[in-house]
Amino acid sequence: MDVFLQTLVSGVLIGGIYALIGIGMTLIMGVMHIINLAHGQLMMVAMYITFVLYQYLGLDPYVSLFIAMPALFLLGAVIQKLFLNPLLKVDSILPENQVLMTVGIGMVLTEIVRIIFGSDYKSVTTSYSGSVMYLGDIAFNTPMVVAFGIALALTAGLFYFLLRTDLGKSVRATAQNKEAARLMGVNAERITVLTFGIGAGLVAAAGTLLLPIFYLFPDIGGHFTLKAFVITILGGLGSTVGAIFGGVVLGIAESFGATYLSMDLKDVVGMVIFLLVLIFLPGGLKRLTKI
Amino acid sequence: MKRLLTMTLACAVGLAMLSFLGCSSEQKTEKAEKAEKAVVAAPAGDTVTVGIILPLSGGQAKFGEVEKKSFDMALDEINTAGGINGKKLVFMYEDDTGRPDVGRSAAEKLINKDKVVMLGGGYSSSVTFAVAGVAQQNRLPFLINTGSADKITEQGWEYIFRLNPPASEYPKAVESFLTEVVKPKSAAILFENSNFGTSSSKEFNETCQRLGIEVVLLEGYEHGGVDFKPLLVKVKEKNPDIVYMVSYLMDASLLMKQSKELQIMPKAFIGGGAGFTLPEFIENTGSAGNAVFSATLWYQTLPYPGAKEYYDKFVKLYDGPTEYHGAEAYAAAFVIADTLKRAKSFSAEDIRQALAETDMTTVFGPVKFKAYDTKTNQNDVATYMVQWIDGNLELVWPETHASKKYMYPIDWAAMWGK
Amino acid sequence: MKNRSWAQLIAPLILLAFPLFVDSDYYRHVVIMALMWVVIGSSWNLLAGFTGQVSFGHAIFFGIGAYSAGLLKMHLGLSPWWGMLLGGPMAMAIGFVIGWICFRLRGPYFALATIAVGEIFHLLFKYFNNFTGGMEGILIIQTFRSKLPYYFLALGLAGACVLTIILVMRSKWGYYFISIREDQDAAESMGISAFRYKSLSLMISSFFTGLAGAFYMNYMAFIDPEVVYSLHYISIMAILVGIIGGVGTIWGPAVGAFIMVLVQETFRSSIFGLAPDWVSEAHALVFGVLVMFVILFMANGVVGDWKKITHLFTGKKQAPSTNGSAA
Amino acid sequence: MSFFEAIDITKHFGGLAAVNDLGFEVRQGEIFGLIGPNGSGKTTVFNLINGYYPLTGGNILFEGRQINGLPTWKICKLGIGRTFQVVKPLRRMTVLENVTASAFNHTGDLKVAKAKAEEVLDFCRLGHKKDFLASGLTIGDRKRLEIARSLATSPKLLLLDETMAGLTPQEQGEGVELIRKVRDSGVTIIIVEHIMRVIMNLCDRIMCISYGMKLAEGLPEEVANNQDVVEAYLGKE
Repeated sequence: MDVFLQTLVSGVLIGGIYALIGIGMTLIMGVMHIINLAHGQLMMVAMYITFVLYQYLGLDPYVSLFIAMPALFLLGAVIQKLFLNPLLKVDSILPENQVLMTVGIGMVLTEIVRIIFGSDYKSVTTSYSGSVMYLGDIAFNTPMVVAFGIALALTAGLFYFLLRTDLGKSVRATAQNKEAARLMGVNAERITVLTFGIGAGLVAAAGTLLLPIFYLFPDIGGHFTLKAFVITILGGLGSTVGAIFGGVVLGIAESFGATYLSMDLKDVVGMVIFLLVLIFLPGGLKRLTKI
Repeated sequence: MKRLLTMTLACAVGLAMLSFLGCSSEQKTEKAEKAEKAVVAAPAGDTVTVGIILPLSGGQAKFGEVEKKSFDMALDEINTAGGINGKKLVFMYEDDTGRPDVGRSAAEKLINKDKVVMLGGGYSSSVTFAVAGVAQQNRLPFLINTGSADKITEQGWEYIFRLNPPASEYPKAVESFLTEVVKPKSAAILFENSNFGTSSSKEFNETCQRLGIEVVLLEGYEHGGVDFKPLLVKVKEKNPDIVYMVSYLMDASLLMKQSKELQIMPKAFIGGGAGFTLPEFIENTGSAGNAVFSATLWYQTLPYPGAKEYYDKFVKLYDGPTEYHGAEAYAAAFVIADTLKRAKSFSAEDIRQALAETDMTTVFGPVKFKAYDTKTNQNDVATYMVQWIDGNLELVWPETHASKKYMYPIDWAAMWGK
Repeated sequence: MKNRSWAQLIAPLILLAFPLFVDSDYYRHVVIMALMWVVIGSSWNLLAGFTGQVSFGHAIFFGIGAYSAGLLKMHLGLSPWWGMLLGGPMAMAIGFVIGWICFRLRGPYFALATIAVGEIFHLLFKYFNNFTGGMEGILIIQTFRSKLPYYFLALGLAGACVLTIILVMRSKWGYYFISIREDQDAAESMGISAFRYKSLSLMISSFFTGLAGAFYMNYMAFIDPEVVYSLHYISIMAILVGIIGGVGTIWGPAVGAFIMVLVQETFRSSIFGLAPDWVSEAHALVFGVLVMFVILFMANGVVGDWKKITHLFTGKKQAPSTNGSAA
Repeated sequence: MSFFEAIDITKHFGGLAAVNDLGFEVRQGEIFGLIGPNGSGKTTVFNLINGYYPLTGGNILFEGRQINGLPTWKICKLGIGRTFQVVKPLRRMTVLENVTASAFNHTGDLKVAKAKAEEVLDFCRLGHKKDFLASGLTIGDRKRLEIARSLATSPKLLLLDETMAGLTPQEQGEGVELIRKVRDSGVTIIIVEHIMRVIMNLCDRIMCISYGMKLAEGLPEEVANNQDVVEAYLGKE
């Protein structure tokens, strides 16, 4: 029973981190219908910012959150404005050229970081990195619990933003129909810049929160990009609550896969579920729950 | 139609340029090489170039860097002491980025374009294996100093020599420690799903069967995971006497940290080399890494001539500690120099001959290539066991060489608290 | 018509003559790699550029081809050259199955599905190490020490691949492929089974990619799952080769392959040793920047936007393109 | 055996019935008009005949053979061509290539297909623009291209979806003439159209639907004067 419970707890907690990664992607995919294959690389940049702040200024990662998120917001906005929006005016054979652009952006980000920091592994070990809470025999890693809480808080915040503020409503309008939104006086271009910025800011939070319990190197991004779109598809495009749901489902699925199948097959389990949902459940798991 | 024409023309021009580059480069590279030689050469005016293939970028760059520094340090000493019979020794480094296909291309380039007299280096098992194939086919001697998959020296390749022991022998010292001290009944083996991880874990699994230790869990994992708890929770459930892990640095750290979180308390945690002996391991893990054992091939207090001096000089020069990988590289550099000095000429055959006749002592211990079991041209090396005691890596086994008495049995509960 | 046949003779002739002028094994090696990428890039382009189905999973077929050759050697002790016969059909069969699963999806969802399938193959080939050799990989000793046989084999493969694509694109299939790319619904209403013709396109594409994989096993002599099933170094590279050269053009991927390999090799050797060492670390960066540049300013790649490029130099104003089609 | 027959066809989207128990018959060689207010389900009917949507209920028979459940391309092969209300030119192909692609419907030979395409283009008076890229055509020419492309599949039954919308009166006149010519060449036509002048001019029989249900069917004048039809268009007074 302990094995089962501990696996479940691990899965849910890692799901919180996954959700944070996915929530930014779901916003980007939902509004702009762009699959952002540089998502993990943006997270990597945020992690390096956090790392530098910690290493040279001694800033706690949780404090860095307030620097890394705005910084990535800016980076995301710049990427959207300079590299993605211009593509809307380009007539290309493949409508997917925006996706391919993000591949290029991801490569460039990775290589710039590699030239600056080298490909060494870096890590940040804080006093609370290994701190654990116990409930009976079940261990809860404290930084992961915190990350989970922040994931929930950010989701709630985003939910409020999208539902209650004028700007948020414009974002939703743009997501539903760009042309119509434009006719209603929404500056669609600015909205996409804003959305990509917010998406990047959110994944920055994921990176910063992950750093105390993980490590980083320039190539770390690709792995998490894959996770991000798996989560987004699982949760349903553009659904913020769906991202939490998708993240936790992926976390649990991987954990159980690792415990009851093999640690080797953890990622296979995630990919297979992803493929099944993509093919048989378009719209993601949220269709089942009607959230 | 016209477009097609221009296109093809463009291709043609590009190719023509390339072929021009190619044919002129033959002469050019020679010229350039000479020019290069002229710049770097000692007054004697001649150099001998050896190609060294190491991971200088990518995930294994950490180890590659330690090895490159050690090679550089040795090179400096060799040339200061007169080089190769008056000729200056040059190491030409190529980055394999940790990928076998890149390593192969690098070897091709060193052999065919740069015309090196022999190859050295070889960090990861897959890269080394791929490079060894190229070297053997081109009949150019290759001295491996780290790549440890058993297969490499089991092919009967006469041009491939290995300074370090094969992966299966890394835990030799661990074996005697287990039979004499721990006497475990059960073991869990966790390994990274890489060439080194797979082959070492396979071998250790066989060792356990031979010793009558029940292997309750043998499981690989993908590098780069955040959460090892689903794996560790199984370890905890099976409650083995020892946990043996083959991991690179970061996974090693995470495994120990998360083992502490789950309060897994076997009689001993033993690492299979690689990630468990780096100073970063204890930095990352803190108290979770304390009392962890690891197989190793070298320690600075071993009674080999120059071992301590190498360690101290390295620390002084590069402001950071070194470990067995560095010692392997440093020793390899001296073996290369010794071979080239003894070789009748710099032809591949003469160098191979000289390499085969090597019989010297290095900081890494005695070096002599022989055939034993199914292996050929393999240096037979003694192995050791280290343990992290109070934040320091100490040699604990065999006891005759120990720098400190091993810490066993281990009171995890007291050390970790809850 | 005259111009075309004349131009098409030139390129193969120069490639045929290349090893006569260049006897450096290193430069031959570079061109062999470029030719291999011509095959992979062109195959990808048939599916993505002409049929509109962007695959992020061409490493699957490359890997199947390579392992067909490698496993024959490992389990049956057969020469891996037999893999050149088996690799193509095996990859084609796998391509058919993957198409059957993934062609239910359109556009970017198809792309995502291929990433997932690619990763599943990668991980499973690692996991079943008793059968595949896992991460210990498969190593053979090359049959020939000379580069020449490999050079001409690669040239033959590239030629066969490009020629097949030219012929296909001039036939009914070619018209159907492009129709599907342009508008799948319209194509269906024109009597075109999108599913069937997408599958055909994928099968031709995977066949040649599989052949390239089998060639890789024979030539590079070492494979493991990380090498041949790499998302980054095979699947994405195939895409970038296509994009740089020109998606949806016959010769684009060929040009893209040469550009990619040349950029990689020149930078990896620090521009032939003329530039400082750190330049060698920048090769991936340069390539990434090149990709971004091409997508932004030359959406149809070097070949597709050739006019634009030449006009940039001659200073002519660009005429509106009237020949965007490839057939 | 009737040429074409829709028997009680029904289509639900979610809970909404877009087409409800609709039945009608089309005779060989006639031009059959389908009219109705906006959103009455005309295009949906085409999408059902054409196999783009699966039926919720009912049956569709073509030359005595049940065609519902068949994929779109197979229905086309059997001899039902269609045009789209929102034209779908294959933008990066020339006009000739567009039509050639669909002329491959009954042949595998490029020469035969090309000849057929040229013939159809001349028939549709697009011959002089055959080397234009489809993306560069005017809206009128795009509509012609739609018709040419569907004609090139050699259909026995042609579904024309608002081919006149957005055209100038002159172009409309040419369109009417073209459609007549098509019918005279032996093709049966079902036409959805908003412009009453065109419908009254062209059609042998008309059916009017509203909310997916049949309001009236018969000769053009009968339907035009039907009280329900007038109400549906103008609203009840």
